[in-house]
Amino acid sequence: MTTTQERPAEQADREIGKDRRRKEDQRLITGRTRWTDNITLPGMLHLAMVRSPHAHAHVTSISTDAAKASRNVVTVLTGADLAETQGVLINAWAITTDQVTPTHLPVAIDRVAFAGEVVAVVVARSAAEARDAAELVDVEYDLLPAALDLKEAAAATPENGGALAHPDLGTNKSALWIFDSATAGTGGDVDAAIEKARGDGIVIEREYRQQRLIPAFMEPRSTVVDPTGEQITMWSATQIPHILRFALAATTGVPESKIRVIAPDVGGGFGGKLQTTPEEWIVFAVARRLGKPVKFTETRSESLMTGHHGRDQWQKLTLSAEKDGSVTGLKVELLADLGSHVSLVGGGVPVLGAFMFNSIYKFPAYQFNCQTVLTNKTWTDAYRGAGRPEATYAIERLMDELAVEVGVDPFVIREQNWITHEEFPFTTVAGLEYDSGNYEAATAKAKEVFGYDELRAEQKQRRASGDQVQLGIGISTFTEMCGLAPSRVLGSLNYGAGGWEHASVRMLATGKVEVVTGASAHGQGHETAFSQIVADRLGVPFEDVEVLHGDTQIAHKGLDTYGSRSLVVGGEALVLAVDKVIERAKPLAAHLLEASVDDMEFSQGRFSVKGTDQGLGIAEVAMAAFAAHNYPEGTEPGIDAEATYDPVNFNYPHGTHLCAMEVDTETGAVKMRKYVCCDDIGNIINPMIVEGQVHGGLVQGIAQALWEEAVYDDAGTLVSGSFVDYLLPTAADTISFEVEHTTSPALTNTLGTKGVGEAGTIASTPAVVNAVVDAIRHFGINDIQMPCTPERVWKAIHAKDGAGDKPTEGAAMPHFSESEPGTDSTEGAAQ
Amino acid sequence: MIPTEFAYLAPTSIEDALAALAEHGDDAKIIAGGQSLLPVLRMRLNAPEMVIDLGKIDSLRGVRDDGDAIVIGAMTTHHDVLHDPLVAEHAALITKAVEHLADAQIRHRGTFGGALAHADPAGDLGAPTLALGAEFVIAGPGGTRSVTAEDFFVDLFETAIGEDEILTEIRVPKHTGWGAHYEKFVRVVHQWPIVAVAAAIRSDGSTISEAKIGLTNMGNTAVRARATEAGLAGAEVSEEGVRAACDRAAEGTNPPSDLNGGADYRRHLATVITRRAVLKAARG
Amino acid sequence: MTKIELTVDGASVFDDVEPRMLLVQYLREKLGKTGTVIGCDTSNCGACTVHLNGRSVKSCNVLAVQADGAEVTTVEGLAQDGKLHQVQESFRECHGLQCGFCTPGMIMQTIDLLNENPHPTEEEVRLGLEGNLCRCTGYHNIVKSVLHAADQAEGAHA
Amino acid sequence: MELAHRFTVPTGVEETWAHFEDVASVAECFPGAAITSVEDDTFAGTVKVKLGPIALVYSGSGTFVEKDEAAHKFVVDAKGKDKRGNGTAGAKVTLTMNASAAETGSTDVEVLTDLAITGKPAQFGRGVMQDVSDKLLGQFVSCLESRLTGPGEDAEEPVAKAVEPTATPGAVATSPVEAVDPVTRVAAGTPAASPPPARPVAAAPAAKPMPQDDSLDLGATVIPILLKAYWKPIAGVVAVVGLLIWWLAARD
Repeated sequence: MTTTQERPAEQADREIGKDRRRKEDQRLITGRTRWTDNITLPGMLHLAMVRSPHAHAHVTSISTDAAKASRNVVTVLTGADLAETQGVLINAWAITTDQVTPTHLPVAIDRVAFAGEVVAVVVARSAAEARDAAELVDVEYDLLPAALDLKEAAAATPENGGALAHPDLGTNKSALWIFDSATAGTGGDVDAAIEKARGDGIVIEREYRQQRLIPAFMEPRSTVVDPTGEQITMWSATQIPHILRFALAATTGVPESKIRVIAPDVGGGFGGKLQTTPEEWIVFAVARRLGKPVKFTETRSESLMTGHHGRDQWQKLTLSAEKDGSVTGLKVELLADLGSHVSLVGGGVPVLGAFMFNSIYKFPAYQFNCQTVLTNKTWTDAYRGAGRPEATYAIERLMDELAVEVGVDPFVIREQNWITHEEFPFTTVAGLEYDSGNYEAATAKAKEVFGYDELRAEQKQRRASGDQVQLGIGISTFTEMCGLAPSRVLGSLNYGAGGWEHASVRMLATGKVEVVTGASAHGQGHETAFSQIVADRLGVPFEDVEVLHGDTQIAHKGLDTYGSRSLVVGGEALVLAVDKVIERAKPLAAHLLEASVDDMEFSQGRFSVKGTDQGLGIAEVAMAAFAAHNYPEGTEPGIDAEATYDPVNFNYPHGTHLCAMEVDTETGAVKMRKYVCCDDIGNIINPMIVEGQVHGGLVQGIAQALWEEAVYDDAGTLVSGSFVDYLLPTAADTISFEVEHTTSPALTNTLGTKGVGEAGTIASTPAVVNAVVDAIRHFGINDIQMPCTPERVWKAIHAKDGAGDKPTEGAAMPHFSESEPGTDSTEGAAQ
Repeated sequence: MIPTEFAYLAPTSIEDALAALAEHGDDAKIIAGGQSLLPVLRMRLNAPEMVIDLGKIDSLRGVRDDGDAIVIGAMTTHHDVLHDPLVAEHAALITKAVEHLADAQIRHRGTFGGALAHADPAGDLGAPTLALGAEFVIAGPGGTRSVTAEDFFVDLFETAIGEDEILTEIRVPKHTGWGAHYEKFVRVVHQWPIVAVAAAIRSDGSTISEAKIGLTNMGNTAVRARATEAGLAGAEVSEEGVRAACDRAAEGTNPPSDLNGGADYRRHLATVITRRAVLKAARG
Repeated sequence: MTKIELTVDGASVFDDVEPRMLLVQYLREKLGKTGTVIGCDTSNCGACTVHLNGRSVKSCNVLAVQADGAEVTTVEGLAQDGKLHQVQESFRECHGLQCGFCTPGMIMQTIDLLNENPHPTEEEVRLGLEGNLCRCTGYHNIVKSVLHAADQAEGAHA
Repeated sequence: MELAHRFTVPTGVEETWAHFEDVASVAECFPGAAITSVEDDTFAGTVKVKLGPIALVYSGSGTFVEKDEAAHKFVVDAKGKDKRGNGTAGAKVTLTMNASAAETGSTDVEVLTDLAITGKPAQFGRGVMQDVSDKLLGQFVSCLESRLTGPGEDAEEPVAKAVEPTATPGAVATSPVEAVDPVTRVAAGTPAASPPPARPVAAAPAAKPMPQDDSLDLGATVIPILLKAYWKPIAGVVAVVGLLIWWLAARD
């Protein structure tokens, strides 16, 4: 059972829970920043990439003579030139043992598999001159049929003549990953449940599209490699300096100890910089070859075209329920587009969603299967939420459809099926153990702040009067698994690494504290939040804590930042390290105070002898350790400590999001009117930072619902390849949000915290689409494909009168408040 | 990304600019505010050998009263046009259109003449200048000529400005007292309009006596909604009063189809957006 | 090469530049003013916003030679005698930044916006920032920062 | 993207077919094209496209991959790449001739074009390359038409003989010609023009000064001298040989 607490009142003497202003900000607001592209080194050379304009082709010849003769060009290198040294790009997560994984070379040698793939590299004394010369590289291609459409690619075989992304592999199918609750012993047989419901219950079948998205971090990726000296140093705009170093060493033959990777200030990632990129490998290879520092910074158009994309799935869903709306089974069949290669964890992204389709609901039977598919498009990988937004979208859309079918308010159907707070800890049909949560509490608070009943009344009134602007209300009661991840679980999923995190605490002689974390921030505010944790636990001033990260030579051990893991895994490692410092300091303090270790107490940064007023501050102990003039026999003169934490479980934040959308039925334009969320992310270290994470997440999720889509043309060119066509929202397209919290502390970590980095993105997309569909359901609409463009909405509304498209599948369904349950659109319940 | 190499001239008079243009011909490109040209050069979709900057020709800037018209210098920035009292008083439709043109930074730098010479059918200035019957003054080696808006916009990105000519000013007939509104339909605000409507309406508040309506992005150039204009004369200022006329807004147009909407959807949008623009213009 | 003479963050600069060099590159590469950053190639993102003769412009969309004779202010020239500009303070106070990459442009555009309209409504703030993209904050706290800066300025004048 | 154009010329099929013996004359009909060499069924050359702020030069080659005299059909495969590595353009043009059912002694000509543009112009297309494609193709077809019709004929006669628009219901208008009555269009002041001169095919001079080089200024529209019906099976996303356009977020 979970108890929900109100957020504890701020205590003046406690750092945790305070809205501390960020330590990071001073440099960022004054422009004293350390972006990778700011780095200039003596004699530094610049690269320009020559990229294939074709989605799929043989490279028949490359002529570099003219480019080599161009002004200030040092050399021009092709894949063949670099073949010995460039290494390969790895896939760290083969989701099945028989996964088909094409070889991924940084510079293509004889065949290109997506438009944007590098075929040659120009090295010049300036970036402009490199670009000038790149134009002179003459590449001849022999075009091959390109596999572009996901469904067609999945069906293509050598026999039927369908285009193959890699003809030598003989298939576009990479891996089929299946979870079945009957086999796993976590639930019943889903096919039996569906079959039964076809007879006496409700079966809802839908197909949803998760369109392809682009992470579109604001800082374009940049890499500088300096081979001067004994070690090769790489600065890169990456989320994963440690994984990057490992992969460079593993694939280039350079010993890991000879490589130092630094992620300086990194301008956003959202999963998009959770990658080992061809460009990083190329810069590394060129710098080694020439013995000079080399830089490459991508343009925005290169970034959109060649940085990995996200989502891109077709979801076929079958939900069965009893007539009263009690769910009995859920079957999920996915096609996931990998793009041209199986990137670092690309194949695993849908698997991260495999355990989440059942979400907060008590499904007795569940089956998930996912076919990953290779195509001749940019490769896909993690994008904020990675697998979980797709799952949450599907289930939250389906629960609305079920509510319509049964004829009840969508909240009723959710309450009827969700895990109640008394039932925690709860083992789900997907085999996860949810440690804590209180869906009732979060929902009640969200509803109250939202003014749910009033808005429903307004909706009814607008509908009755046939108002040109219709109102819709969207609900999303999400949960997710984050805090990646227990290493053993990752191992069982065949992931190539663990999920632990490392931290160390260095007590400086002057009383300052250096905290080193293996997490690698790029906007999350680790320097601030981690300082708050250390300040509280070690009893030192917040200002005296310095958080160091993002440099493999300083933070020698770490697994970086993604999957909402930094606080719940990295923070926990930090807690362990701090506790070790205290334990190490205790004997020294006792020695200095001439007291027994057993009599020592530590509180608010001070060791004291029980029952006396004798004591020593931790800074004094640190100084004593530094001086080392007087310390106990048999101990080391030092109180620094480090710790590695491997989480015992995932971490399950949840929340209720409510969204009101207005739909202009004359134009199809949709406008957000109100958005309220109440998230339960356990205990909060810094509420200000948490709210910022939620706001940003919300807008990314809303943007999937309404605006963003990576679109390819028939030739395989990304036509939404600039910010002109890839529509990021601006301040004028968004609204201010109401962000609330309830608190069910996580039971699996000391701080009781849960991840928040992805929550907003995961929850908001279905809330928005549910609201849009809710606004126009009375027109016979039960789905609008994302992004919900005005044209799609308008065409759906006007489908009946012949002005638009065909009606959406099952579109005859009436709104729940206005009619009897059951229509012929859905099998089972119709009598 | 960086443009290809080019030489640069910043003449201080129209004569010098014309001379430079005559000398370099096809190899030269004029830069006004540069807000559309520079991205093209950065993308290297053009590689002129010479860029001639009109930024130092002071006589091309500013707005003046010229009897029955106001005259806007081609190098007047959007920002200056937006805040000009003469424009607001006599050509409010232009003020309204400029208000939401691109963004603040681009309005500070981009110029009225530059945008018109660029002749993007999705640009915001074609429709209002066309609706108001503006005349375009073009200087060339043989002197100065004046072209009506109808003749100025020739086709996609094409105007009546010759290769050796420069647009110097735009004369906008005064429409003092006319109601005006520019209604723009976009998915996100920094996007080019999917459709936009420029409406100038003369009315006594209850009945429309005359309407001038320009459409943005409904063809290869801005176009007039002539059938709607004719139908609005004498119409009552109300949803129902203007509906029939506005339903004809897309007549004779040839809108594009793109990621944001098909031609049929744009035709529909044009009727709705026109009605909204007309009512807002008429009601002030 | 073309000779230019301009003032950047209060200091005068004489230089010879290639005409093709963009103002933002000039600031970053020749003057080391790396506080101003490049986020796109189509002038959509606004990360490179600086003030040119007191007005916000996108410095990726201006040639360095076009800045000849002008006065340029970057985010690095805002703090005076170690004291932050009110808008900088407000962004920190209201958590108007996360990764911070869009921040220099946001701050420079905010200052311009408040110069023109010292008491904007939320809607005016949102429209005034339409030329600046942010991917982290969802704009919520950026808008709050701008309104906070306006309030503070008002308070200071009162 | 596939585009289709049809027109009718007042000459018999055999006579019309004979015009295509000259490979270069077909190739040079492409707007902005300059043919540098012809060898058997293959030609090489450049296409210079100028459109507003954009200027691109494609160099490449084309081959008559099929020439069926009996069926009066030929297929040309052309491909080129941009001089600055901005991408490639490819077109497969299928032209067929049939004796006109409507008018004895006349020939119906159908031109089907399958176009593919890659690289930056497609990447930054703002999704509207369709219009440009139609425009360029329209000029290509106009030029073919003028060659088939033969020099010297004035613009009025073919109009009278033109086939009726055959746009299918619900089809997307892709050319101003469809939307505007051709007579009105001429009357509205479009300068009457002769068919484009033989080679090189420069755009018809309008009332403004035009560079007399081999470049195509898309602005210098070849005046439609025949009523053409344009239609398009499916409006996909898009491209055309030598048709390049791109739109930007900024404005002057």
